[in-house]
Formats: sequence, structure tokens, C-alpha cells
Amino acid sequence: MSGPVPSLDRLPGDPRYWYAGLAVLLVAWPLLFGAFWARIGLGALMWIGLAQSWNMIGGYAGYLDFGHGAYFGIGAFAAGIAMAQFGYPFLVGFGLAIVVSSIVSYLVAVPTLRLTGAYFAIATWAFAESIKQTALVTGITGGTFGLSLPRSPDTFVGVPVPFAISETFFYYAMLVLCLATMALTYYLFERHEFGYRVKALRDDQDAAESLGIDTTRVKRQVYVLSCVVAAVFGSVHAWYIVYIHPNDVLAPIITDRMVIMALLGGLGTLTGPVAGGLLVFLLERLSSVFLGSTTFYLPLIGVLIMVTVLFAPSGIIGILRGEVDRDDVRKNVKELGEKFDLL
Amino acid sequence: MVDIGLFTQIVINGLLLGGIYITIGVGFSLAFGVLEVVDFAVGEYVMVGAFMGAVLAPVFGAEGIFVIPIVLVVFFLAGSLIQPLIHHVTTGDRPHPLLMGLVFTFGLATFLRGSVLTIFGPNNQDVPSSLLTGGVTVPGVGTFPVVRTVTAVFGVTGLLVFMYYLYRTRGGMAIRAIAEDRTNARLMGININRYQSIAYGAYAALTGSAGVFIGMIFTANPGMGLQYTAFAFFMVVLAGMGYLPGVILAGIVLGLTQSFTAVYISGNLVLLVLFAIIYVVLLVSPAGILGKGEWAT
Amino acid sequence: MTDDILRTTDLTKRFGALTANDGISLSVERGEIRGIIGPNGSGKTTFFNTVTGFYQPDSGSVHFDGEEVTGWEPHRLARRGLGRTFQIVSPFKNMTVRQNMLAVQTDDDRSREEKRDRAGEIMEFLEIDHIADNEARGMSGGQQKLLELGRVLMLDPEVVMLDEPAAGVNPALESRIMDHIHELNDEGRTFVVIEHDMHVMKTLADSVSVFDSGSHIAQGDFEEVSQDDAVREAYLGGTTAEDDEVPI
Amino acid sequence: MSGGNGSKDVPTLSATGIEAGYDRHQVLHGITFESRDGVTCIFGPNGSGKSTFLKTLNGIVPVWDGTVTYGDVDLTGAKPEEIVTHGIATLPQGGGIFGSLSVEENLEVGAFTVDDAAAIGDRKAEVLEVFPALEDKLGQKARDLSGGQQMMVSLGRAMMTGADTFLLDEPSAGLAPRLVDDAFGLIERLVDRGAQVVLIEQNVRAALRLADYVYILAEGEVQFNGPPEDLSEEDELMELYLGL
Amino acid sequence: MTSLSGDLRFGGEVTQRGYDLWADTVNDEKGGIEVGGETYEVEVEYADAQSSPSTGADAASEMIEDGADAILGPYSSNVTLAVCPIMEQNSMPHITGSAESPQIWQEGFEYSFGTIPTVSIIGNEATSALLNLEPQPDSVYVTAVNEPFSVATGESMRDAAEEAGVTVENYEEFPRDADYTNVVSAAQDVDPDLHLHGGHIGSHVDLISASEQLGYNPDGFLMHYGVNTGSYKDGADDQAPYTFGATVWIPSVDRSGGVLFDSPQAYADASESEYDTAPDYTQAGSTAAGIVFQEAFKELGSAPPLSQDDKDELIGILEEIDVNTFYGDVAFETEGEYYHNNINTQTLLIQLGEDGSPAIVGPEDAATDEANYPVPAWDER
Repeated sequence: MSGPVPSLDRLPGDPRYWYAGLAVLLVAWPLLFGAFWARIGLGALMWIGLAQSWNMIGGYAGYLDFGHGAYFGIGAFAAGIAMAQFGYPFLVGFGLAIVVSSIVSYLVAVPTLRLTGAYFAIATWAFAESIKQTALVTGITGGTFGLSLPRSPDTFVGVPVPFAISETFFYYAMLVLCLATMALTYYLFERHEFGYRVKALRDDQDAAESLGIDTTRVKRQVYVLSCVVAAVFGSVHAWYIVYIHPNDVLAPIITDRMVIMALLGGLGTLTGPVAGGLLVFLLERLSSVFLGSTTFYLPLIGVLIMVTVLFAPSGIIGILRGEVDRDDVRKNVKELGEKFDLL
Repeated sequence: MVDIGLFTQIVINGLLLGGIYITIGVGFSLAFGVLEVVDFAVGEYVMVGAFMGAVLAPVFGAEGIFVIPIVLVVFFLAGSLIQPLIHHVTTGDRPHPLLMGLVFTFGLATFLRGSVLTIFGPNNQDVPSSLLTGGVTVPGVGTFPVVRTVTAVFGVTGLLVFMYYLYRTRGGMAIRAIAEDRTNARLMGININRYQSIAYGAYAALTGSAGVFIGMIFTANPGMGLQYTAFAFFMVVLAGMGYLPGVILAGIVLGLTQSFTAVYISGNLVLLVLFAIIYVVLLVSPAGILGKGEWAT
Repeated sequence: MTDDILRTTDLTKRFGALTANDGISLSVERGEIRGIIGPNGSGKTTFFNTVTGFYQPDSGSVHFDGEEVTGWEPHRLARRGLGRTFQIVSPFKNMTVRQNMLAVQTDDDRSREEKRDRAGEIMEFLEIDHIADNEARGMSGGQQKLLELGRVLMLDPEVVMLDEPAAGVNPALESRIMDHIHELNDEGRTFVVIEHDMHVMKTLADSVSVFDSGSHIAQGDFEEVSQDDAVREAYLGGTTAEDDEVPI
Repeated sequence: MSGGNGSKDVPTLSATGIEAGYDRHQVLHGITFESRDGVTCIFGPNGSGKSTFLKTLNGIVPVWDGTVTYGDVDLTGAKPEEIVTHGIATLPQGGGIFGSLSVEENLEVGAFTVDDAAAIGDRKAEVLEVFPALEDKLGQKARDLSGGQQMMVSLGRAMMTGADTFLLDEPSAGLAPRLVDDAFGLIERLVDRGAQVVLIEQNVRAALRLADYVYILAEGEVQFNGPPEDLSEEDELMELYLGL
Repeated sequence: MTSLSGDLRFGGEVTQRGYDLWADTVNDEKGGIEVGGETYEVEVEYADAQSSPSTGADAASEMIEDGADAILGPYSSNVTLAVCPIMEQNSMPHITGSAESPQIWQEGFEYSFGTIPTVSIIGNEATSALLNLEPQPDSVYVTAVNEPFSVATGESMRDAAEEAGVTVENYEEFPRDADYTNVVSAAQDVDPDLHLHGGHIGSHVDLISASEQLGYNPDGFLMHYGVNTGSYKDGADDQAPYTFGATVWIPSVDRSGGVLFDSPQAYADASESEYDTAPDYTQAGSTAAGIVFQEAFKELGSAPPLSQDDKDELIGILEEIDVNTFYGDVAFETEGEYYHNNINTQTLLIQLGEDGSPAIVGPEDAATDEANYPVPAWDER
């Protein structure tokens, strides 16, 4: 197989065994390792999904969305408001998250996607901050006090869920969402004409137009799709975390993480966000486990980002695929050396 | 009913606040105009500058402004060593050069913030200054806080010095030539690496020393950088990307918008108003409120 | 009355003070291969861009297949049957050849399977089916030219506008491209071709339009045009009062 | 018409077996070239590689194979900013003036490698002597000048480098027809001052009036080289030029 | 658990010192907690909430997983609000020494307790004490940073002033990153007798600096939280003296005979010798949370690890408990809006002296020093 799913095929032996092993591990994970590791697992799955949602617009379509985290927050608050302010079950909130995020993202898409490059990046970032500031001063979001969601056991498709906020339940919820996001990405962007059109407009917008591709429409479609995916994760996150606050679920760091994960992993690839999401999430979350109580992981991540951009612009997946080898690094170092020319 | 005393004071506050923004906007705008770098680390330069002020001021008899020459030198050198890295990631045959620049500086910002937090801890640190205290009251007009006034003067002076350098010296001429066309500049014998390093170093130096002033006005804190990054972006968007003279107007607009919104509408809506303005300006007039910015994507 | 499939009337496009296309009126007959030649900066590519909707003309109109299409969006024109390529090859580098072909969007109601079959046929016709699953970035310049042609054919266009199809292509591949164009022309497709390689132009074009300084200065078959004084002047420079001093 | 009527002894700029291109795409296939006193013209159809070849001479395009020498100096692989210090100035296509800089600054940028203010002043005076029309435009932004004046700025700026050899990439392109002659007149003045000029032109007829030696390139190879007298028939030239 | 990294690291460290000092002292002096004749050494494991609610919730889960018998809570109300549901779900006894938002107790979490009273009480009582100073102020200006703790503080200050019949000239909220000259100018314009402010330390520093710069001279500034911390003293530096603050505990409180630490001063000395830092009430409240657990374990009498039944019994004990500590008598409400919060503390109005050290200046029955009121104007210092 070419391109998109390289990692497991490179391992020795029949890849089917590796896939099967991975599947068993994913399913058995919370049962094997208990609540804490279930939480770590579900966090990782959520961030992989979020990184993938950014990858749709940022990687496949090449639009640097620096306000994507807003949709995570919009999803969280849509579900939160439905559940906390109106007492609806989660599924209503889930539906609301999809509806609201589609409408908002479409309204944003129409004017904002006319911008490109850093203009688009700054505009989306300003938009996301506007949303956060609005949430901080609005009553229905709980304003500055945030929202506490009901903790009582919920029902799922009418069937009572016995473990409404148990890690295991949310682990499987995130697993399903993450796999669905991966499958959707694989199908739409790697196997379907839609994805080819998206990549086409990224690689050469004029050529894409000349081939009958309505680039304006395709851009809007990707944007709305990627935003809805982020909102879906946001809604489940709100249900799980129970207490949401604009400074948490609408924080700029959410967008930043998505961007960093997709970039470190490999932009515009199916598996890049998986690799990047795992690396960054685990580095942050497990730093206290392995490094002790220190903020040392922050400069570490900073250096990691800088080194990757300098020497492996195609990300971890690029390295795994052998796109970045020692010669490239050597060439990079040489070119870089020539630029130090102050005196 | 608008109270004239309060009104003029709000104008003063807004203008001086704008002065603080100008100190950040000048270098950022220069960096963008010449180097095409959208620098996420700008706020962290402010933060590191403020910490240098806090740490070194005691050495100079608790007087922060004496630290500034050191900050200028240290930041100039640091900046001129960082620039080649940024230049490297934004040129060549890489995919998404702009994104690479953004993300590289984002990594740099994370590194700087994390390092200061790890070394100094999360506490607020004062940048002392006994010379710049209190305010000067002009009867019938309002009070001019000394440290803010000095900072605004510093910012505007910095802008004038930059403009003098750019428009009146050979080095500045070289930098403008590079900004217009790197290849042709090389054909004139200009070593573009050197002058780009100088430009970025000058930007870092000005921004770092702005940090010392900001530390005096407020307080030094590892988390303070983010808001200044935001304001630097506000500045260049309003001024027009890379359009240096627009920075003054942008600073004034930002400062006045902020102070009038805070007093006459609601303090809670200040940031909402500012971000909304940025968003709308980008959609309506991406070249800034004067329409003179240039964006080189 | 000839059967014009593409006709521009007084098409004018300005960029600031520069008039890149100055009232160009030009008709292309259904089924012909029309060459467009002219020195650099004579407005050939601008003309392509204005006709195919990438530029909005300042004045004048474009008619395609009996319908006024002035100012249509490029993708709409493409789906209507007006295909084009670009001077600089622009394959979608991060996709395979097949994916490049399948990215093309049409209005017709062919099923995905039919489109995939059609892509297969075209690749076979252009003899690039053996690299169908290779990424476009690794291909040679000539193969990229073929891919571009193939992508345009996915539109099933009535008119194909090619901007320098032979530039940077080795002679063997060049003649292959010419053959393909002839074959497609025999099927009834109309071609408008910008080309600097006069050899190509001579063997390919049924008739040639010459552009100079944004104007359409001459039209005719290649031999006629190459003897035309205005054309010589366009290529070799102005004849001036000092003509007698010219060493030739 | 003959060149070399200046008094200077200008080194020969020569290139041997130049191969070069962009990315993986090879444009030049072994070009050997030597500048002559006066004007050496390089003609060729679009895409023949003449511009690319000029850029290998001034260091913008890296040479894959072959050597570039200037007199005794090996310039192969030298950077553009070094090459200009050896006395080779380039007028890029379109003149390459810095539109946002004033006319005076454009001239001064030309003398960027010179530190001596007095020498810069002398050269400036010299340029203004050659192009008196620039005298009262010094303070204006270069982009506000007419095409012909921009051409003067561009040539004047090249003179400011103090170079002996000038590489001119289609100086007449984009000029109104009546200005083309003026442009060539300006080039003549350079030659009169003892400089060697390497000229790429698409305005073949006009350029031939100046040429002391001609190269014709097609598809990255030299198709013809010799004195202009050898191109006796315009039809032959047309055929060579159009690659028929 | 506490926030050892991220924005809340400052408060996180204070909390950690409080918990550590308890554990070290109980282990050093008594060899641990005596339960049913056996002495068990206290082991405090930390998990880093990284100042984020979701990480905090993960950290709580990690500790439960690792077999914690009881949990000492995180710093900050946001993280606490995300952590408490985890405690409920796992029936895990949890005392926080440093979360003050009234929301927490309104939620009615069964398994969570808090040793420091909600800020709505502190802000209210400190304001009342300040308003009783002579000459009695007629008007106040109230500001608060727009985040839960600070808004709760500001609102309680405003309410106290209204209850006392003092004119509230304005109540204004603004974001942390606001420019304070505008806040000050607006206040200066109405010239109130007192300025009351709810926020964290950085905002106090900005406010007091802007006031100094603009020559804004109300008769006093009351700010909460944290004017008696080193961070405020360092940050505000020359402007720090005379600031009023609120606390429920400072080392000079006169009481004795507490469990583990005999007196507040003994506790402060221990803190000084251990960390070279004067403790504030958050640290003291955190230590007290440890002491409460220690006493509850003793009463429970079951050897660790605790079974679920033991834990449920522990909750019962905690609801009944009344411990005399250096920090005060700790007992928890069992109903109402302060459910499981310890509100038996006395709020103290403090004022920083010339050297930046706090003195108790109110309320009357607790004051040990005379307030310097009205405070000298900026140019008279």
C-alpha cells in the first residue's frame, strides 16, 4: 500500500497480526490498566481526534486555522447548556453541538476563507478569542463562573447508563469517536474524490479551479466538517469533565496543541496526528510521572518543536517513512550554517 | 453626561497605553516587513526583558532603567543568532514556509516561557525603579504617570530611531532593499544574512527593553508574554503589515479604544471589542486601517 | 458563417497602468487547432486567464459554444467544457497520478465507477497507466505535462487551451504529446495552444494568432504569419528610422 | 561598429561547460561562453536558457557543473554579493530597481560595497553626468519615474558598483518602442566608457546594431556564436531564432 | 494533589508547603498517625493538576488508582470543581485546604470538605471590619477581576458595603489583562473613601501601581486574596505598605493548645525554618486539612489501607469532627449553602506595615494593632 498507512506495514511479520494486536489492546486497555490509565487513554484518544480535526483544514486543505479550539469550546458549551441549563439528556446536547458548530462555522467560513496564509491564521485566532470573551460575559454559559453539568446517571439512547461518568464508559466513547474520525478521514481524504479535491486546492488553487473544482465550496465544506468534529469531541469532553469554564474549554492552548500535534506528527497525513497527538499529550501528561513535579517539560516541548521544524519539516511520520534521512539533516545543517553571517 | 476631567484623563491613559503598545509594535512590524516573520515569540521577549530587569536591577542600585543598555546588547546578540534559524525554516523548498515560521517561533515562545517558569518559579517579580514613580498632574488636564510617559516616549523614540536608521543610513537602506527584493539586494553586494540578522536583533533589543519598562509599569511574571503577543498582532493588523509609520496610529487607536471601552462601556467587554475589531479589520481591510500594509505571502 | 466555438470581442484587461490585453477579438472554429504566438509579455497568458475566468475583463466579452460566459467562475467554465493547462506545470504533487485524475469535478451524472474507468482509459491513452499509483512529485517534467493533459481530458472538454505544452519536454515526449493532441483533435476537440517552439507550432496549428504588446496583430496559417512584417517586428524588434544602419 | 574603444583593460568573463537548472529540472546543457570587448549579445527564443545562463554568471543560480572565471579569478560557486565586488554588475530583468527607495538611494545602494564617501560622491557625479535627466529626480521614489528614467536609474546604479563588466537581462523589455533606442543609446555610453557588456535581448534587430559578438542559445545549448556579420541573412536569423 | 505547573503554580506551591509541613511534622514528632495502638507514617503522594481541570481530574483518578486512603485537594476552585465529581464517583474522602469559591459547597459534594471558608464569608466580614474604622467611610468603589474566585470576592465586598448602608459608587468587573489606569481613573473620578478589590496577587500589584502612578488616594485599599504573601510584597514593593487585606489566620493570632502545632506562632516558626517563608492562611488551611484527616483517622481506628466501608465511616466522622488546631477550631457544616465547608474561622482584617509585614487591625475584638487609617497619600509616604 502506498502512502497513508505506513507505520504498521513496516514492522516485521504479517501486518494483520499487528493490526489485530492493536485492536485488542485498544479494546482491552481500560480493563487491563484501570481507571487512571483509562483516563490517560481517553485523553490521548480525544487529542488524536482533535489533532485530526485540525489536520483536515490545516493539513489537508492547507488553511492555518488558529481558532479551531473555539469549536471544541462551542461543542462543550452547547452540550453543557443543554444539560445544565435545560436539563436535556446528553444526546440532545450532542445534537445541539453538531447543529450549532455547523451554523457558526459556516457563517465564519464565508467571509474568513477569503483570506489566506497568516491573514487567515490571525483572523481565526481573533474570532476564537471573541468567542471566549463572549462566553465569559454571557449568562447562559455561566459566564465567569462556568457551568457545572448534572452528574446524575444519564441515559444513552433511552437505556440508562449505569456508569455515567465512569472512565471506562468515556474511554469507549472516545475510542469510538476517535476511530470514527480516523475512518472518516481515511475515507474522505485518502480514498474519496472529495479528499483529492481538498488536496488539489491546497497544492494549486488555480489548477483546481481549472479542473472544475469549486474551491470556495470545497474549502467551506472542509472547514465546517473539521469544526463539527472538534465540537463533537468538545461535547463529550464536557459530559465527561462535568465542569466547564471558558478559560478552560475555550483556551487558546487547545488550538495550539492541535496545531503542534498535527505538525510534529506530519501535516496532511492520516497517521501524523496520531503520532503527534500521542507524543505531545503523553509528554505533557506523563511528565509529572517521569520527570517529577517540574515544569521542565515546557522548554522540552519548545525545543522539540524547534528541532522538528528545523530538521524534519515533514514531521515524525516523515521520519518513519524515511523521507528525512541523515543526508537531509546534514544538508540542513550546512545550509543553516551558511546563514550565520553576522560579522 | 461626560465629565471633562475624567474624559481628558481617559484620553491620556489611552495615549500612554498606546505608547506601551508602540514599543512592542515597532520591532514586530519591522520584523514582519523585512523578514516576513510572524513572530509568536514577541511577547516572550517582553517577558524575558522584564525578568532581566527584575534580576539585574538590584545590581544597579534597584534602578531598572540602568538595566536597559545590557538588555539592548544581550537581546541584540540573541536576536541576531535566532534570526538565521527563522530564515532557514521560512525559505528553501519546504512545504508551508509561513506555517513553519509561525510554528518555529511558537516553539521558541514555549521554550522561553517554560525556561523562565522553571528557573524563577511563578511568582511576580518587581522591576524596581525609584526614578520613575508617581505622576505629574497638569491642572485642568489630568495626571501623567511618569513611568508610562517615559515608556511611551521610549516607544516613540524607538520608532524614530528605527525610522532614522532605515531611512537615513546605509544599513537601513540595505534592509529596505532586502525587504523589497532579496535577490536584487544580493546583486548590489548586500550580505542579506547579515542585515537580516541585524534587523531581527534590533527588533529583539527594542522588544526586550520594552519588557523592562513593562515590568516597571506592571510586574514581571512568566505568564505575561501571551497578552503582549496578542497586542503585537493587534498592532500590525491595524497598522498594516510591515508599515512602520502606521504603528503610531495603531497604538493610539488601540489605547484609546481600550480606555474608552473600559470606562464608558464595560471593562469586561474590552477584549471582546478589541478582538472583534481585529477580526473585522482583517475581513474588510487586510492591509490595515490606513490600507498601506504589505503582506508577502 | 463559420462555426465559432470560442469567440472574444474587444477583450481588454488592465493591470494598473499596463494594458495586458488591449481589445482582443478572436474567434476559434470548432474542431481546429489554433496556435497563439508572440514575444514574452505580449499578453498570451493574460488572454488565457481572462477567457477562462481567472481574471475579470475590464471590458469586452467571451462567448463559448453559443453562450456568453464573460466573468464566469473558472470551475463553472471548466465543467461547461472549457479546459486549460498552465504555463508552469501544476500537478497536485502530494497525490498519485490516479488521484490527480479523480480530483477533477464535472457536472455530469457519471457514477464514481464510470469516472474511475474513464481515468483508466485516459491514462492508458496517454501511456501513463504504468505510473498511475506513483506520487506526482516524483515524476519527470514530461510526465507531468502528460498528467496535466490527462486531467483536462477528465473534464471531457470541447475546447482545450494549452499553455506551452512542449516547454521543457524532450523531443521524443514532445512528439508523443503532439500525436495525442492530433488524435484528440480528430475526435473533434478544439485546441488553443500557446507555444514558443515554432517547430511545434508549424506542425500542430491549423492557424496561428500572433499577439504583440497586448494586441492581436495577425492571424493565418503558419507560413503566412511567419512572413508577416508585423510578426517579424514583434519578434525581432522594431524597424526604425535608423533601419539602414542595421547590419543585415 | 566595433567595441573596445575604451582605454581600460577589462578581464574576460568566461564560462566553460556550464550545466545548471532548477530543482531537478536541467536547463543548461554545457554552455561555453566568453565575453568580448564591447557588447556580447545572447539571443534565443523563450525557454532557451539565456536568462538562466546569465544568472549562473552572477551567482544567483548555482552551477551544477562547469566553471566561471573572470580574468584569473575563479568565480565558480561564488555568491552574488561576492561577484559584484569583483567588478561584475547585473541589471536584472525589468531593471530591478528598488521602487520604494529614492532615486538617490538606488544609486547609493549600487555603491554598497564601497565605503569611501568621497568615491561614492565622485561616482554619483559621473552617473549624473551620463544621465543628467536624473539630476532633479534624485529625491523621488524610483517607482514614480517613467520607464525610460527607471532604465537610467538601473544603469546608473550598475555604474555605481564601479564594475567593468555589465550583465544586462533584457533591458528593453517593457519599454515603449520609442524608448528602446534610448535604452540602447545608454548601453553605448557604457561601452564608450570602456566597459564590457553582456546583453540578453529579444529585440534582436536593435541589439544587433550594438553587437560585437553574438551567441544564440536554444534548448540550453549554444546554436551559434560568431560576429554579427556572420548572420548575413535575416531569414537565417529568424530560423535560428525561432528554432526552425 | 495540587497544581505544580501551569498558571496556578504559585498557589499550588503554597498548598504543597502546607501539606508537606503537616506530613513532615506528624512523622517527625509522633512517628506518624497513631491508629489503634499502631503508628503509621504519613506518606503524601503528589499528582500535578497542571492548573487544568481535566488534568486535575486525571490526577485525582491516578491517586485513587494508586490506593490513596484519602485525598488532600487541589488549589483553585476550577480544578476542585472538576475533581470533586471523581471523589463522589469513587467515594473518596477529600479535604481541600485551598479552594474558596462558594460554588463548590453549593454543589453539595458528599465526599469533599474544605478547611478554609468560602470567600463570600471572608470578603464580607473583612469589608465590614474595614467599614467600622474611624472616621467611618461614606462611599466605596468595588472592582473585581473577571474570574470565579475574584468575582465572588468582589460581590461579597459590595454586598457587605450595601448591608452597612455605605454608598457603593460602582461595582466593576474586568479581565485580568485589563489596563488598570482606566480602572483607577474611573474610580478617581468619583473619589470614594475606600477601594475594595477582589483578585489575585498580580492584579493587586497592577492596581496599586496604577494608583500610585495616577495619584489615586482613597483612604484605604482592601484587596483579597494574598496581600500578606511574599509575591505581593515583592511585586508591589514600595507600594505595598498600608494595603488592607483579609485573612482567616495569621501567625500573630492568639490561641494555643492545638493538635500538632501548639500555636500559630509555632506553626509560623516551623514554616520559616523549613521553607524560609512566612505562611499565609492558605498554607495554614492546607496544614489544618492534614491535621483534620489525622484526627479522623485516629477516631476511625482502622489500619490502612482503608476499605470502602472505612471511607464511608470516615465521612461520618468528618461531619461530626471538631478539632482544635493552630489554625482554629475546625468543624464542617452539614447542610445549607456552606455544606462541608469549615466556617468556624474568624475573618481578620489585616494591614501591611511599613516593612510589609501584616498586622491585625480588625475586627475590633480581634485587633492587635491600630489601623493606619486613613492611609497616607502617595506623595506623603
